Amino acid sequence: MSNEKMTILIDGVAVEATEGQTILQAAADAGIYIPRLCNHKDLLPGGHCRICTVKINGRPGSSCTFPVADGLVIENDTDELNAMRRAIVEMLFVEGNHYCPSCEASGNCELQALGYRLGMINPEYPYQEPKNEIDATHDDVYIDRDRCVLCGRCARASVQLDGKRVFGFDGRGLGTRIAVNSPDGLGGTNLSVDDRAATICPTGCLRVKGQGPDIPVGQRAYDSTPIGSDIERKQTVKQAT
Amino acid sequence: MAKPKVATGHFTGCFGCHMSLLDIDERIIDLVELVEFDKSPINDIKRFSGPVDIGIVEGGVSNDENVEFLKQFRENCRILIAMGACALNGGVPSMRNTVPLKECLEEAFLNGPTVHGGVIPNDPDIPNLLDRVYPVHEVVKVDYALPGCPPSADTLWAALTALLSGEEPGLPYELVKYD
Amino acid sequence: MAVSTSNQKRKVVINPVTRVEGHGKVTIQLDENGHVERTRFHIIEFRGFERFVQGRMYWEAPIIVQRLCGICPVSHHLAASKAMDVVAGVDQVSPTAEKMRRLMHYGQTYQSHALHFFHLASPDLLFGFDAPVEKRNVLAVLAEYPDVARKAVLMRQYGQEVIKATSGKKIHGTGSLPGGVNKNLGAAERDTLQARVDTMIEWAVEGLELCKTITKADLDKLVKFGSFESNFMSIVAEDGCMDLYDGKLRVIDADGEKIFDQVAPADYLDYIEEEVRPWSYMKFPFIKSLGKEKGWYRVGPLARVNACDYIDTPIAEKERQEFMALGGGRPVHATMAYHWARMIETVHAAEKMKELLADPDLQGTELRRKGERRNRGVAWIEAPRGTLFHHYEVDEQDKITLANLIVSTTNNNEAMNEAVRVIADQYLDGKEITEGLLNHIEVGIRAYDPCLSCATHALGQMRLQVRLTDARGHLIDEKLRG
Amino acid sequence: MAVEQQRDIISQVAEEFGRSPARLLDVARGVHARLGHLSEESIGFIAEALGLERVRVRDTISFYHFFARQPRGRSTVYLCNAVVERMKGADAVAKAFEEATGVKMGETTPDNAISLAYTACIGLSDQAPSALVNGIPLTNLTPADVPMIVETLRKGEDVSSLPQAKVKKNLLKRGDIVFGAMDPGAAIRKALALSPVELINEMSVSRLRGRGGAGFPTSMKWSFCRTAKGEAHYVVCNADEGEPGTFKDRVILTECPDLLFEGMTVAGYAIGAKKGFLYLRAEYEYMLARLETVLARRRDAGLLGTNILGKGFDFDIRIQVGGGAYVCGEESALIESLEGKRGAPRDRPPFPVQKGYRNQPTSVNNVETLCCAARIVEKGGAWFSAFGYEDSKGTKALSISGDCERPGVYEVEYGMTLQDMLDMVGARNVQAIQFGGPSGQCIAPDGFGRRLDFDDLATGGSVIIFGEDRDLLEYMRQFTEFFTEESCGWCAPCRVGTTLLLKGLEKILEGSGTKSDLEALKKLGATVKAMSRCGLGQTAANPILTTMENFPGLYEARLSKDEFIPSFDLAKALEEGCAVTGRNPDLEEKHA
Repeated sequence: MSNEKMTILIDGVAVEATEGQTILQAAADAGIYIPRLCNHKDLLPGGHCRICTVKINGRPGSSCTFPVADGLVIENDTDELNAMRRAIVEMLFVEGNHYCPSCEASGNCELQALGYRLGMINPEYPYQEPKNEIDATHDDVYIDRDRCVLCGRCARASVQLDGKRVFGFDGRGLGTRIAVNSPDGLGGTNLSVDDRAATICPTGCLRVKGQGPDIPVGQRAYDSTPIGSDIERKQTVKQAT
Repeated sequence: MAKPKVATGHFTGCFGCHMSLLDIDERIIDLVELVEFDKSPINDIKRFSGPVDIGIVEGGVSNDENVEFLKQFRENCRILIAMGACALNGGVPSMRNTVPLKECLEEAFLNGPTVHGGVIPNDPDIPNLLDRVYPVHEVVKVDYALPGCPPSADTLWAALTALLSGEEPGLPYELVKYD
Repeated sequence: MAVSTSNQKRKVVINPVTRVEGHGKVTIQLDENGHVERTRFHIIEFRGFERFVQGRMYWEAPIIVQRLCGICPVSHHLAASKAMDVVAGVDQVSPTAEKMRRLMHYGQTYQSHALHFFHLASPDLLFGFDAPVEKRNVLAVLAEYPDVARKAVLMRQYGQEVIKATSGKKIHGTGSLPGGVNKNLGAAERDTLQARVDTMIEWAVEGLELCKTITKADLDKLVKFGSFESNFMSIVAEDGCMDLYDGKLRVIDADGEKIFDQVAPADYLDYIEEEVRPWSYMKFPFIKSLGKEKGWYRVGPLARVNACDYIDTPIAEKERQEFMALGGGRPVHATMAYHWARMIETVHAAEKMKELLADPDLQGTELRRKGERRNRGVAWIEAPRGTLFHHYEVDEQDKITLANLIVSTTNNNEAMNEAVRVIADQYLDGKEITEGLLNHIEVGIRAYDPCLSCATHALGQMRLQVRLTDARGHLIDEKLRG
Repeated sequence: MAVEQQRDIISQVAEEFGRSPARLLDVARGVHARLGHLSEESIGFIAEALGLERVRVRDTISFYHFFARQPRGRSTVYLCNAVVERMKGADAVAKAFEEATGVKMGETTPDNAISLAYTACIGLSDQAPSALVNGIPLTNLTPADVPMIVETLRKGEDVSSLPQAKVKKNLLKRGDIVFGAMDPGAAIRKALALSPVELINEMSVSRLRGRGGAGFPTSMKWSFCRTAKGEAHYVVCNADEGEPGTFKDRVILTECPDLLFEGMTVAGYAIGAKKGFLYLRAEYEYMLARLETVLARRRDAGLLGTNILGKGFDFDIRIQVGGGAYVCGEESALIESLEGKRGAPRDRPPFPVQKGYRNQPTSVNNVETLCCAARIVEKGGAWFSAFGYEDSKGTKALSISGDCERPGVYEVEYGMTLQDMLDMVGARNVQAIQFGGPSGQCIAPDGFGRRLDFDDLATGGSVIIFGEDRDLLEYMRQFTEFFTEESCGWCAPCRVGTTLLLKGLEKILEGSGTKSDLEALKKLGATVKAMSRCGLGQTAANPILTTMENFPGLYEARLSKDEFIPSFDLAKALEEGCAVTGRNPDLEEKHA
């Protein structure tokens, strides 16, 4: 891969990018946050959530998968896109059973944090209320599919970071579920609590057992700073004037 | 000019939102200057005295009496605010929505380890239960929603004072929480 | 409003009962001559917690079940934590964890009692049981007794600040976990709280004095009002000392004799059963050995002050002795004595907070312990409204398979029904029913500070209706009060 | 069946496909055919036989409609419930099946003789209602036909001898390009005389554009693919026409398979591929044997295989049968499926011409495009470009069905107006034309002057005509429902959004929608369109959005005047509780 430098324009700001980067990566390097959920810096992109959709030369596309090319004109932080991103967050909320008040991941949950950042007060859509049972067959890790957003991070991490294939999908459409590599549940797989897959979940779906809400309210990741603040703190470019 | 009237109501929830409203602490003295309270569980006014300006309701909708009272709120309140997770989306009580109602009743009244001679309550003097706990906005039109379990006192205060001064309540990051 | 006095059976309904925390309703069946035939205090909400926590992970219980109640969430939060300590195999949490939890709990007792006495009950006491409706609320207290009301607001605020400092939030925090807590008390947090704790003791004493003054001014009436004799239940320390956070179970009879004592949580099934009646979503607990007719009891401040041998803080202990003198060697049975006992506990809670805040263990760093997993955990706590039982069973995979919750207000169910019956007999029988008279019923219920949210594992409000029924009990007319 | 026996069977099937993980779909089909369903146990044995993780096998198998995970009856009736089928009486036929078998759709008879199930469009809308029974198509069904069909199945007899087991060709207009006379080998001979670059130039001269609907210039696609670096190049023919109302490939595959294979071979020569795949939709499996025969004949004739026509060019074709998934018509999903995976589309870029099958440069072309390509090589690009209209050259095979006298396949020149098209098929009093299937657009009579043209009305060829008496929005609801069932589930806006679109539309159709509900539905549609990952999601809102645009009155007529109507229904919400307590819901008294 060459290190050819190029320039892309994000919301009117010229951003330097390197060949081989995705739009999302180039933006992050420049301190511009593009909202995302299924993406994780250590994983290849999955393209599941579509929250990182931006307009690329006027057409919508997922910034986590789209490679930079010199002169690309990107729209990111627009009312239209943010409203649509919020709509996706709302869809994910009504698709599962996300009881934030009693969820141990609350405050550290990326789905919830996106809701906060994108201004969701309450989902407008009807709740689907799927019936799921917790898979607690593993000694150290459990899956609560009520909280799954099908981001596929666990599945990708298992293959790409752990060299295993503990997770996959089952079914299709609204009936899609995260599946495990055993007929006997997670406990039948070779997942280890030390695997990256075990702790890479953005919500409270895949959790290490026995933790509970172990970080006090007020000190949790998104209690006082919005998701993406870490990226924005690195900002190297001035916002458009 | 007459003070705006405020009513509060409570459905299937834990009363925590009302408690959070009381957590405005000394500001309640300011609030009394600003508004007149109508029907509310914190006073003894059990029926609307007439149209009120702002109605604030806590809790989801889980029985026929909730439905009836909620409709009264909608009819009598110019602005209706849904307060807290239960009102907004059913909250923790809506965890029963993925379990058959029958099993919930049987567990509580027939199978519990301390139950002696169980029977599922069925007297006409107690309300009929709904199949699930519904968010308030699925039953009546809601004008504003304040998330949180409960919304913090600051959240409630910010929203109320904004509305009372005729502004759209816009809440800063710290005041919007779902838990 | 007046009810017609024609020769019909009439049913009086108070729905909602207001200024209590939760959804309840009272029905009073009158015969043709206006005599009270039957009274019932119904709990009209149902939430189903026992069932829907099944299948959840056991460490979630403290954050799920506290949503039973927004007034005393800390009680459920801690009772569940204590039960799950057992499940997690932790018999003794670290000193820091225990003291953080105790501080949280006394903060709650303090705020809840202040809330109840000043915000909910004081209008009746200050303005009279049949004062006009517009007076019967805390805002009227605020207008006429601004100093009392302001202090009440700040007392409650203090309790809530203590809860926030220990659990992260004023309502529904996350401080306690199976095996311990998730934070200690920072020095800055401690300093802020310590600065005001003496004032809080002082104001609690003032509140107690106010309560005593009002009570003594009309002692005869208040002692008789809605009164009846009963057994009392409370947990007490091993030496019989009042302990709101932990201890063993004691039940005394109407004469103060112990029916049983020092019962451990794990054995509760041998002692308690619950009856279900089809007209209420709240069950009726009773002492197994005495049977459901005689085995019912009262819990809460009155029961605790009656049942304990002493209180380990000086002001509260002195006050306890004065209070117990009312009973002349027997327990105090007056319904309205709940308020007095509640204010003694308020003082006690404040004294306890002062003691704890001075303890360096609160700044300790051992927050959480681990142990060998067990499959059953039972724990109790003295919630502001009385003894609260949490019983869980948990499978090998850490999922909850059973939850049984007997909450404080449920323990008082029969007592509240009894109070309604007695008051109806005392004030309504054969009389023309007025709004003010009906409030007497509510005054009686309110003395028990029923947390109907807990009780039904639901929450809401009560309204007041008068229903006229014909001789066969068919509804002819129904009117809302207010 | 004994576990060991099961394992042996699975092992045998795996062996037939060289135990190649890439052939998972074929192995699954083989096992399904032998065992009747794919149990959790079978999944384990397949995983073992192919050296795959079990979760990987489950991932694939659970995706496809035609793989049963639970035991089924000895015979399965897949009754098509696509829109045209229902317009033509499929509901009554379903009822007849339920009556004749005594079980509901979706169930199996207690004697395990027959399972009843619905399936989406099976490419027989011109002879609807239709069904696939044990893979054999039955057409023009009426309720009266059903008892005999059920009787035949009960007896365990073959349905192919039944009078309903007849697929009419219905080729009602032959053009010169696709359906013209054919001399096998003519195009290949000409092609091999040209260099690949010259061949692609000829495509360029012809101005051929892809017939799947997107209209990408074929010469460009081939050129990109040819020049893309890779270890191998591949030709893939997309014969997964799943768009409801489409059946022109059915006719091409029966009428002129030689032309198609010739086109694939030519394409292979042009892009430098040695291998081609025909991805045949599972619904067309009944054509497989005949297509294999044609391939064998072509191999014998030296038109396929090594050293074709002695010119040193090697190229062969394998037919891959799908498993039942509309989304596999999307080229990248099709490639995933071809690799033995679930048919989830890929993000683009990279495009298949850069990284396609096994991450190698791959040209995926429509059946009809490849036929055109063969014809262009045979007759010249200039000859081809003489047909058509402006930037849309050549002809288009249309599948026309619905309310008209002569449903069938018509090969017409680009530029034909919709009105001329209606006249051609004998359609009068037309309310609307669903042009391009549900993912296309719903056109009102004021648009009937528009032309078949890539730049205005691009289409894969599905044309459904709705007469004036039809409840148009009900059919839009059915289209929307189709998308909820066919969404692959990979991306959130489509997975959840399609269901929310359906619920939103249903609320309006029930008469409880308000103006704000309509606005919300429109916004939701725009979100699903803009944010979805692939063409399925990007077009799933089209039935709703294009009818909102072109038939606004239909919506307004359904709206309630109220400002707010709850979705909540008290009487319904009380049913469950009252059933438990035996109480009366007592609604009247409560509201008195």
